[in-house]
Amino acid sequence: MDSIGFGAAWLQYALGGITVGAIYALVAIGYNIIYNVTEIINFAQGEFVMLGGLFAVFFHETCGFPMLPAFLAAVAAVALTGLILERYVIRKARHATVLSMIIITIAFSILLKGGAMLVWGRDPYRLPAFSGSGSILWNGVAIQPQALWVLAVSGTIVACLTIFFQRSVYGKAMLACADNPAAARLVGIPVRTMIFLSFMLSAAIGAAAGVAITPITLMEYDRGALLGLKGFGAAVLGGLGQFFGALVAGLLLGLAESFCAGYVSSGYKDAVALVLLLLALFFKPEGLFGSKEAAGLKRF
Amino acid sequence: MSPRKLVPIGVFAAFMAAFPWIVAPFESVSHYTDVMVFAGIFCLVTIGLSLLMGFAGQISLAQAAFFGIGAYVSAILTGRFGWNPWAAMPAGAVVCAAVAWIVGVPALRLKGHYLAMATLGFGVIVHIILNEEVEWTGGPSGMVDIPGLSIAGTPLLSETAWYYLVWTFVAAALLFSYHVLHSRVGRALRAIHEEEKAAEAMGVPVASYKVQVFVYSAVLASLAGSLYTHYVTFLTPSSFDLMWSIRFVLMVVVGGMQSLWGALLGTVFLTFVGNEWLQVFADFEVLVYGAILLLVVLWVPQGLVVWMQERLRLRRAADLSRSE
Amino acid sequence: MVGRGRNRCVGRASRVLLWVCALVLLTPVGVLAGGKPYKIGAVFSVTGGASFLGEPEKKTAEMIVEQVNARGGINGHPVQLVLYDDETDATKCNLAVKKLIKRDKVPVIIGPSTSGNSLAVVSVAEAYKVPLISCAASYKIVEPVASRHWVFKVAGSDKHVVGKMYDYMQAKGITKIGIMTVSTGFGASGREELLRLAKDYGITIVADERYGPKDTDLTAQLTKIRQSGAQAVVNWSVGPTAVLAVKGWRDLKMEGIALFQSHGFGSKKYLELCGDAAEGVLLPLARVNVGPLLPEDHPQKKVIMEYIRAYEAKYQEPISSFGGHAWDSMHLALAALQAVGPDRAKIRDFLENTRNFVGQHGIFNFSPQDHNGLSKDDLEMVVVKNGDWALAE
Amino acid sequence: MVSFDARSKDPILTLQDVHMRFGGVTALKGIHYQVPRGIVQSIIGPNGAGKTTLLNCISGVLHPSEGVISFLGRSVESEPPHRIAALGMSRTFQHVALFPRMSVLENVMVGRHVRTRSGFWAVGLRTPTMRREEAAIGREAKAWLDFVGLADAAHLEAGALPLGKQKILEIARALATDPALLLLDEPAGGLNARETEELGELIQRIQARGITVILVEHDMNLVMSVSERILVLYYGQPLASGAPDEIKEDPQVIQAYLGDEWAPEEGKPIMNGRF
Repeated sequence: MDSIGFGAAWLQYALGGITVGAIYALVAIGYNIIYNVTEIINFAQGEFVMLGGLFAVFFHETCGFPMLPAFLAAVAAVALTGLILERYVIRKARHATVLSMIIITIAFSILLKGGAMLVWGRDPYRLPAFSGSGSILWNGVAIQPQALWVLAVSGTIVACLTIFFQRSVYGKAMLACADNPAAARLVGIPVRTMIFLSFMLSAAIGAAAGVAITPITLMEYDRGALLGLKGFGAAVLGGLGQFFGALVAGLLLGLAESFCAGYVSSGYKDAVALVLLLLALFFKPEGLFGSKEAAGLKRF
Repeated sequence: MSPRKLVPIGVFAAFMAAFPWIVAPFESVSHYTDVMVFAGIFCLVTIGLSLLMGFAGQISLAQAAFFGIGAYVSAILTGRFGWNPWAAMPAGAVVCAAVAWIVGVPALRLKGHYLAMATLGFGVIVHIILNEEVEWTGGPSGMVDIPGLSIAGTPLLSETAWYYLVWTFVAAALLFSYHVLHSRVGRALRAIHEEEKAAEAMGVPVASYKVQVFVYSAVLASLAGSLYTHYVTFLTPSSFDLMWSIRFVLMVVVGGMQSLWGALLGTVFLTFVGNEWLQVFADFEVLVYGAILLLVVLWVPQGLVVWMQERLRLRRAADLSRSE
Repeated sequence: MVGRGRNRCVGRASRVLLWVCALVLLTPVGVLAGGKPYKIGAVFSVTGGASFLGEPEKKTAEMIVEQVNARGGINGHPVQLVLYDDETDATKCNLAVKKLIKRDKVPVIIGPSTSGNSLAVVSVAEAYKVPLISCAASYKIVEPVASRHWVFKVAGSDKHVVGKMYDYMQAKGITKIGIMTVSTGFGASGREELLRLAKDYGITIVADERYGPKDTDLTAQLTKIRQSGAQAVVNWSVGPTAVLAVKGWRDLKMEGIALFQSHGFGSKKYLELCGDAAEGVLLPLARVNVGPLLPEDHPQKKVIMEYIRAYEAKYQEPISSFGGHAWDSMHLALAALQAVGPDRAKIRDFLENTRNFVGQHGIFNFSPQDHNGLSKDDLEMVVVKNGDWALAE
Repeated sequence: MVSFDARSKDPILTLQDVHMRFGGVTALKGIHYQVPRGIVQSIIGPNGAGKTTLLNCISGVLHPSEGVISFLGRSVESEPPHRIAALGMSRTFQHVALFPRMSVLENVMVGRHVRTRSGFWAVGLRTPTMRREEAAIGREAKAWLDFVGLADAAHLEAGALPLGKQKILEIARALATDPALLLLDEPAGGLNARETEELGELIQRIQARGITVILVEHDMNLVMSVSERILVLYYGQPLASGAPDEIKEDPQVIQAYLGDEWAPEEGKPIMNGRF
């Protein structure tokens, strides 16, 4: 038996951690987009990821689309769900308090889960990896090409979003809506469409994450909740509203889980990630990259 | 309390006292007493949560964790160390109070989403510990043969006996909470919810009051846990996971956060919806459950009971104006 | 294999319609055949975490009731199945069983699907003196027999599965193994037996890893086992994590270390999801999964083949071993009803004295000391060969 | 009433070298000031002079970056607001901070909180001492409502009151804490002339009960009519302080308020009324 040297194990844990971390980062980014424009935490974000995976399975397996069209069709379908959420639910509850907004998004996530269970049933589904299954052996460490795809997808999304929100007019307009919707309206920003766009964008990114991870993790109707929880943890750890923060915090969370599973106890890996999060909340509530003043000013 | 208010409460209390006898003869609803025992246990949790969330305005997604700590402490003390259940119950409450205080002090400095996340994180950690510490809690395969409860020697077996025991606890908690709300402490809690800055300036030690009401809700949840343990005599960590914390919050929100009766009726309503009335939908059950919650929170944000109270007040005002 | 998957999603919607009209069909049939219907109570985890157990169990139970009623019911009485979904939640299960006992007044109850829920309702069955036939595996469901007078179970105990696995390992000279178990009732009771019985077979456990039912990545656990110098790895889980374990084992190039799965992996759907990654995976399975491979004269062959034909004709999907538990418990209940009628105490006594009852998961020999009636001989060591089960030598 | 010697000579409030910095901005630059007991001390100055920031530092809402604030002889610059309130200081807020969904009476009853003691258990079990205390709270609160003339609105929701009455209610709530020192943050903001006049009378009646008042205000008529001393703040620094007449004539104050070209020639009275 080729018993691989200790070094490789460390690397293997790191690789596993980065793959999982990239998934959490993508979900966290979804939270940040909506939070940036509306200060709402959309607890149904995990469900967008699940729907992305399942729609991709539907388009690829049942309708026979090749991989890329299935990916785009899934992203479009889930973006439509985001649109429905904003148009018929969030817009109705504009004056809701923070608490009832949390409840509304939780209720909507239960609705999505029930619907997915009806359409796709309760079994797990799988997508073929984007570039062939199996793994490459690189000095004793097995790398799944699909993991690289997940990293690539999250990396490009963070880059595009950072540019979009910092460079483009549309992006700045969206940010303006969060800080002061009234002032944004005064200068002619169609706040409603901005919010509308943010939900569609966040849903689309959630879907992209869902499609990218399904070949690795399989996807089933109730997989969204845990992903949503970890993604929200990463978003808070990285500083609500910070894209770069979300990416780094997601990777940190994934690595922490993987190393804890490897060296401490695999049963407690989720607990370690959450303890990390609680420490961040108690001692640095504005997150690793957030600014204290900005966090303080946000309306709660 | 003004007599005008006492009449409906008296009628409600009489109905609740006679409930097992009213239900027994009718074949199709005779098992409602069983459901009411669980509803009563959940009411203990949601009364505490109503004070914390509805009146003091602090969200908590950790109530199922305190419910679980109370249950497991009681189970371990009675099952493994042979304590008398009536001694284990307060012990569980003390443990929960201590844990709530340790978590509450740092967590309640936070607000809104951050507080929700902190309590959510704590709840999930407790669930993981219950799952992993197999030699103490029996882990995921659960803990078996926990002794039942007996009063003055006679073991409580029948559902009716449990119904009265549980709902006596609920009545006591309701009375205690009602008194707290209609006192300087209750006013301080409501002041914290409405304008924290002003409450602090008026001399209300906001931080310590938030923690006190958080500990109070944890103690009630612990008592509920102890009752649940001795009623079901079997525990599995999955009964105390995040989904149950969310259900408790939904019960308070759907019933109505601005009144204790809201928490009570919201709990009974959702317990029956969840366990009874939705069975007929089978596969569609989860979908319908989500739809009901969404409609209630969207169209009746203040909650069903508060909405009914407003209807009553409006109608009474309309009668008054007509009669003048 | 992909073709199979293609029509499954579109088939889903039509199946929901089918199921609805089946329900409609069911009720009037009961009335037509005259005589007071014999009721059978059932509680399965059709939704929630253990839906992969409850869904096939529910379909099998409903199919059997249809078959029996089509043949005129039992002694002229139509059979009515009163089925509740406990959503894999102990509180809901407790309530559902009490409803079956008090409102529906059923003489016998089959299910629940999971060990946790079964243990939650053992005290109820004992208190109300109603015979209950659980479809779950934990030995605690039927032990100690003194306080399990009214409770039986049709799933093989984990000690049988572990016994069969360790026999095979001993024969192959494997002495050091790593185990990885899911943190659910199923995984925990498997882990307990693996740890307890290891020394009897001269096996040392060099790694003991755990993970959650919804985890997305098991490379850390597998890598740790690979480092521990284990000659074989045992993965004890059911659901998606069983598939992830196989994929991880293949991706980490661990073919040199044999991969054993629990009977939880015994469903064609999982084989399909693994694709060719599962080649060479070993697991002990009840004979229901390997019906076609059994010799013609095998006592269980007939009932297994009949079950497979009926199930695949009705639902157009492969059977799962968990559905087999429902088959066994339903037929035991029907046999009891036929023999002694709907009297709870008589049914209990009948079940306790049932001998060589030929079922999907083995030949049951109940006794006052053994309310499970199975042994490790009711299992076959199976290996995955080009996408299907094959008997391991 | 808080037991303290209303006539003792040492000042009720002393500020020593108080600085307040927000990141780069220095809102208060080294303020030294003493407020004698029993007077109405006004603080005026153009917008952004640091009036509200100073008030927030005194009342504990903000902790000054440097310097010492001593109240009734104890240093309070690092004390939380609720403890300062217990020592006998109370305040109102620039933008009315009432409890909108609580009744007018309940708002004032919250003011009594700091002077009562029954804890969680006592109120839950409704012990006799708690019931007596609760009755006293009711009486005291009604008394203060009478004092400010809002007795008839006792059972209305505070949020439903017009702005003028809300400002008065906030003062009543502050008085209910039996303060030795009352801080009023622009109480006349949004009031019409008649309401401002009534406010002036109310402040004088408060002073008559031996309560020291610090008034932050823009309405010069009100300031000039009720204050015994005025402190003028300009960009975080004290510009001038003294009796109302001295301040009225002080060229630096006029220049600060009206800019250079408006500096008055000798002997011509400056334009009075609102700036």
